[in-house]
Amino acid sequence: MKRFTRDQMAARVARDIPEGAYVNLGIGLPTMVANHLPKEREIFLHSENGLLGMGPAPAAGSEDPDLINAGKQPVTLLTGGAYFHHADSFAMMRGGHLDFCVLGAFQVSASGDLANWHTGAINAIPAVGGAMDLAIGAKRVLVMMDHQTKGGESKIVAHCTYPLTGVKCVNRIYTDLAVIDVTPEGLAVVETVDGLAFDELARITGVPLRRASATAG
Amino acid sequence: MKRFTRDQMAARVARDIPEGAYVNLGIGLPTMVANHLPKEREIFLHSENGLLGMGPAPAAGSEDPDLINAGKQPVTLLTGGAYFHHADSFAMMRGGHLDFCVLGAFQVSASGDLANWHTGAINAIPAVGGAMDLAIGAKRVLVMMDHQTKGGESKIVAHCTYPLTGVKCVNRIYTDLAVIDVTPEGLAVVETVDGLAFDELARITGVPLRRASATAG
Amino acid sequence: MIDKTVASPSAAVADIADGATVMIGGFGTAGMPSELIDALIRNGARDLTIVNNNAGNADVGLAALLKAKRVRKIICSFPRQTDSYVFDALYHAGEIELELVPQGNLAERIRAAGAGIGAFFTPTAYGTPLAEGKETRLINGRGYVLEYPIAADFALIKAEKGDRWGNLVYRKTARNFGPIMASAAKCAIAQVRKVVALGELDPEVIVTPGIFVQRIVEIDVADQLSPPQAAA
Amino acid sequence: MIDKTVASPSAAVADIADGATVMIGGFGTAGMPSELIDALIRNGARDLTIVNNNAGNADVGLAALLKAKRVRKIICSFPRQTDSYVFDALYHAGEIELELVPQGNLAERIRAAGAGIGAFFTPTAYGTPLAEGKETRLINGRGYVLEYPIAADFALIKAEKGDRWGNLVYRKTARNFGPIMASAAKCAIAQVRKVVALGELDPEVIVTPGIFVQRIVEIDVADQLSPPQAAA
Repeated sequence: MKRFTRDQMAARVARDIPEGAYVNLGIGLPTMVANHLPKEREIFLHSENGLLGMGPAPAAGSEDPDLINAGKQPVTLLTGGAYFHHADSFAMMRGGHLDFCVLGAFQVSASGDLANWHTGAINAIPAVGGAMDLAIGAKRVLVMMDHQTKGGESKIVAHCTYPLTGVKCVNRIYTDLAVIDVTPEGLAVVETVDGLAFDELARITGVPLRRASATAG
Repeated sequence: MKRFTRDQMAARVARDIPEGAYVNLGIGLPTMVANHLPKEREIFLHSENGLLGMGPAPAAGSEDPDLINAGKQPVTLLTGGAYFHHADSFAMMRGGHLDFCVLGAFQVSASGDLANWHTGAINAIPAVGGAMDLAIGAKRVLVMMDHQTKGGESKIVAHCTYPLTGVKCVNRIYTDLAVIDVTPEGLAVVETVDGLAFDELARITGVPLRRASATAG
Repeated sequence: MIDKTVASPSAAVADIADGATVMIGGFGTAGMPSELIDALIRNGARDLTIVNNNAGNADVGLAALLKAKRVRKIICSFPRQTDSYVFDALYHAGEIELELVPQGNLAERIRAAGAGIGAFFTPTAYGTPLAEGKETRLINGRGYVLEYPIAADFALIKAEKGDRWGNLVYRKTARNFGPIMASAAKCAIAQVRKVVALGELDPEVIVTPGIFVQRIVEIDVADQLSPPQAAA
Repeated sequence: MIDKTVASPSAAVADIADGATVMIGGFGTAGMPSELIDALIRNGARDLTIVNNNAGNADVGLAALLKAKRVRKIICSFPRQTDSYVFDALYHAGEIELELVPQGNLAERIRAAGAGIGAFFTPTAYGTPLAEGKETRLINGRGYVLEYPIAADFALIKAEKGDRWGNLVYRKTARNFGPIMASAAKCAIAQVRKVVALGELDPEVIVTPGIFVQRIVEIDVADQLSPPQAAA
């Protein structure tokens, strides 16, 4: 079994994003999805600090400190993009106007609860940013994460043990082992990495899984 | 006793509006206040349909159907004015950013309750517009009205019999007989029309009045 | 390539079905999407709930829609005007339902729908007949009324210019309800005086970003410049 | 004649007193009113409550204000950054109070203060630790948390251009919290790159109308163009 690389995971997410979609890509791994969106597809990237129609990073030397993304990295604006203030920007998210948010995670539960903002460590300084707004901020919330912790524990869990970011908000999970839908009937495996049998995935994951019906993808 | 004319009432209100004030003038009698604001004073007129820095009516023939006031009359915009949408416009009012609203009224109660949107007639089609927003929409709410109905009844009352527009919202009342403050200690007469004694005003008004202290004006 | 422009008002409103809730922009005639309303009348949908500041003037636009008996209910702030005789007659005959909402609460409830707010406490109308039966609360000693969002299936609005992504700018006080109604409808349809090339609208100046607009239709300039009075 | 321009940052912040609640615009360094913050440090006010998205970077701006022990409490969404060591140390030493608010709730609570909303139900943070102890409600089957406005005595913001009436336009994503913070403060102070003559800002394009701005101060362009990194 050869795990999906991060680029493969990002490319797999990109495949699910159709032309015309309004999309927010979270900080970290989800940001890589932008590199895999086909150039011929017009897709609208939203950044919660106040822009729609976000373009790629600027050429070295032409960074503008007033044009940054939610990760505070310099970006560009596509022709046809727009700027707006924070209340309007989060209204777009909270109001359900985005088609997709793509987020990283520490844990996702079988019912779609998301934990991605706090490890629960006692001494950690809590910081949430837009994580909770993103978790409820799109018609479909997609999560990208390693299937297991470095210690080999499944990050897909019956109940999150880390502090929650949102309740029943995740629609699909992309890991280095599989693509899994969160459905009212539980977790449904859409696809797995080559060489990984369904039963083995179920054993690794440790929560009930079923095969998605052919039409579910 | 000679009653204040409408122009005199409007001029009297205008005297109370200092330079730099943000002001909404309601439909009808209050609109006349604009004619009496000294030209050398910069005062910002707000119209709740979405403009700040409203200017006078345009010259005949240069009306613009896209540039109207809350009474749907053509107006102009002063240099330095701005346009905005309805939610932002009413946020200005509700958020307490206006210094003054000037409103007409059917009745004002001794505690500052305002009735100006509905006569209570059973068959009347109710219509409220921005009346209730204006009633709570400024740091100071000024009312301009005849002191009495055509039938000779006081429009300043112990308790409003008409349906309320707002509760304890009026700060000062300008009538054709007097200028009266609504204070926590009751109604205080600031001035009366020449030839009208305080006791006579009190008799006409029919609710307890007191003389304002010299510093109250 | 994403192109939200639609060939005609009729095509733009073709899927508005019986029973739909439709927001209609405009304050008086400023910002009223007359050509879209006319197309909605031709479309024939019935049993509509309409959200507008007013309830129509004379026999045109929204009043014509009412006159054609297409509207079950209207949510507005100021139905009674000197020339609102179509609405007046329907109301007195009990043939239309009216939900009267203070203008600022109307705007904020529409904004709340677009912004995903579940409900909000507003001071407007507290202690008045328009708050009767509603939940109230004292917050820091001031009275507030709990109001819920108003969402719609469709919004018909009028803007000055737009592009194929649906970005819009407005003209003067014709802006009024356009931006918030666009945000509160599942499908916002904007009629514009001019569709411009992508990039012609300055990103600092766009009032309604395209995310809030699903369809855009250019109306012949000559039509739009005819004074509203003439149409009446 | 109304002229809201003020000669210097120091003059603009001179009356910010001990115990004040001060909103500070900016998201990272974009839109951060650095010269106003520096003036506030010189001003010497203590026991401040600060509202900002973050909690300062390196040793400059907001971090310098924290380091000078002027801040009792900070309300923000994301204090922990790679270079937030000043805040981190104060927090671990128990020398600063933190109210952590999800970013969109922070924005909406500030907007609510400016718009006179008494409280609102938001879906963000429902069911999470940040909703603990707060009133919640199911509305149409969805969970919401009741959140209250955040108002301030002063707002320090940065805009691109302004005029003597206080009208403002911003630049790109430096707009971020500026417009809503201006609306939520009793006294909003804007530093701008350029004060322009009245009328130079197109009325269709003004983002913050002057009603929300009490003072405006032009900062020498050369200062503002120096890259924030250099200051760190």
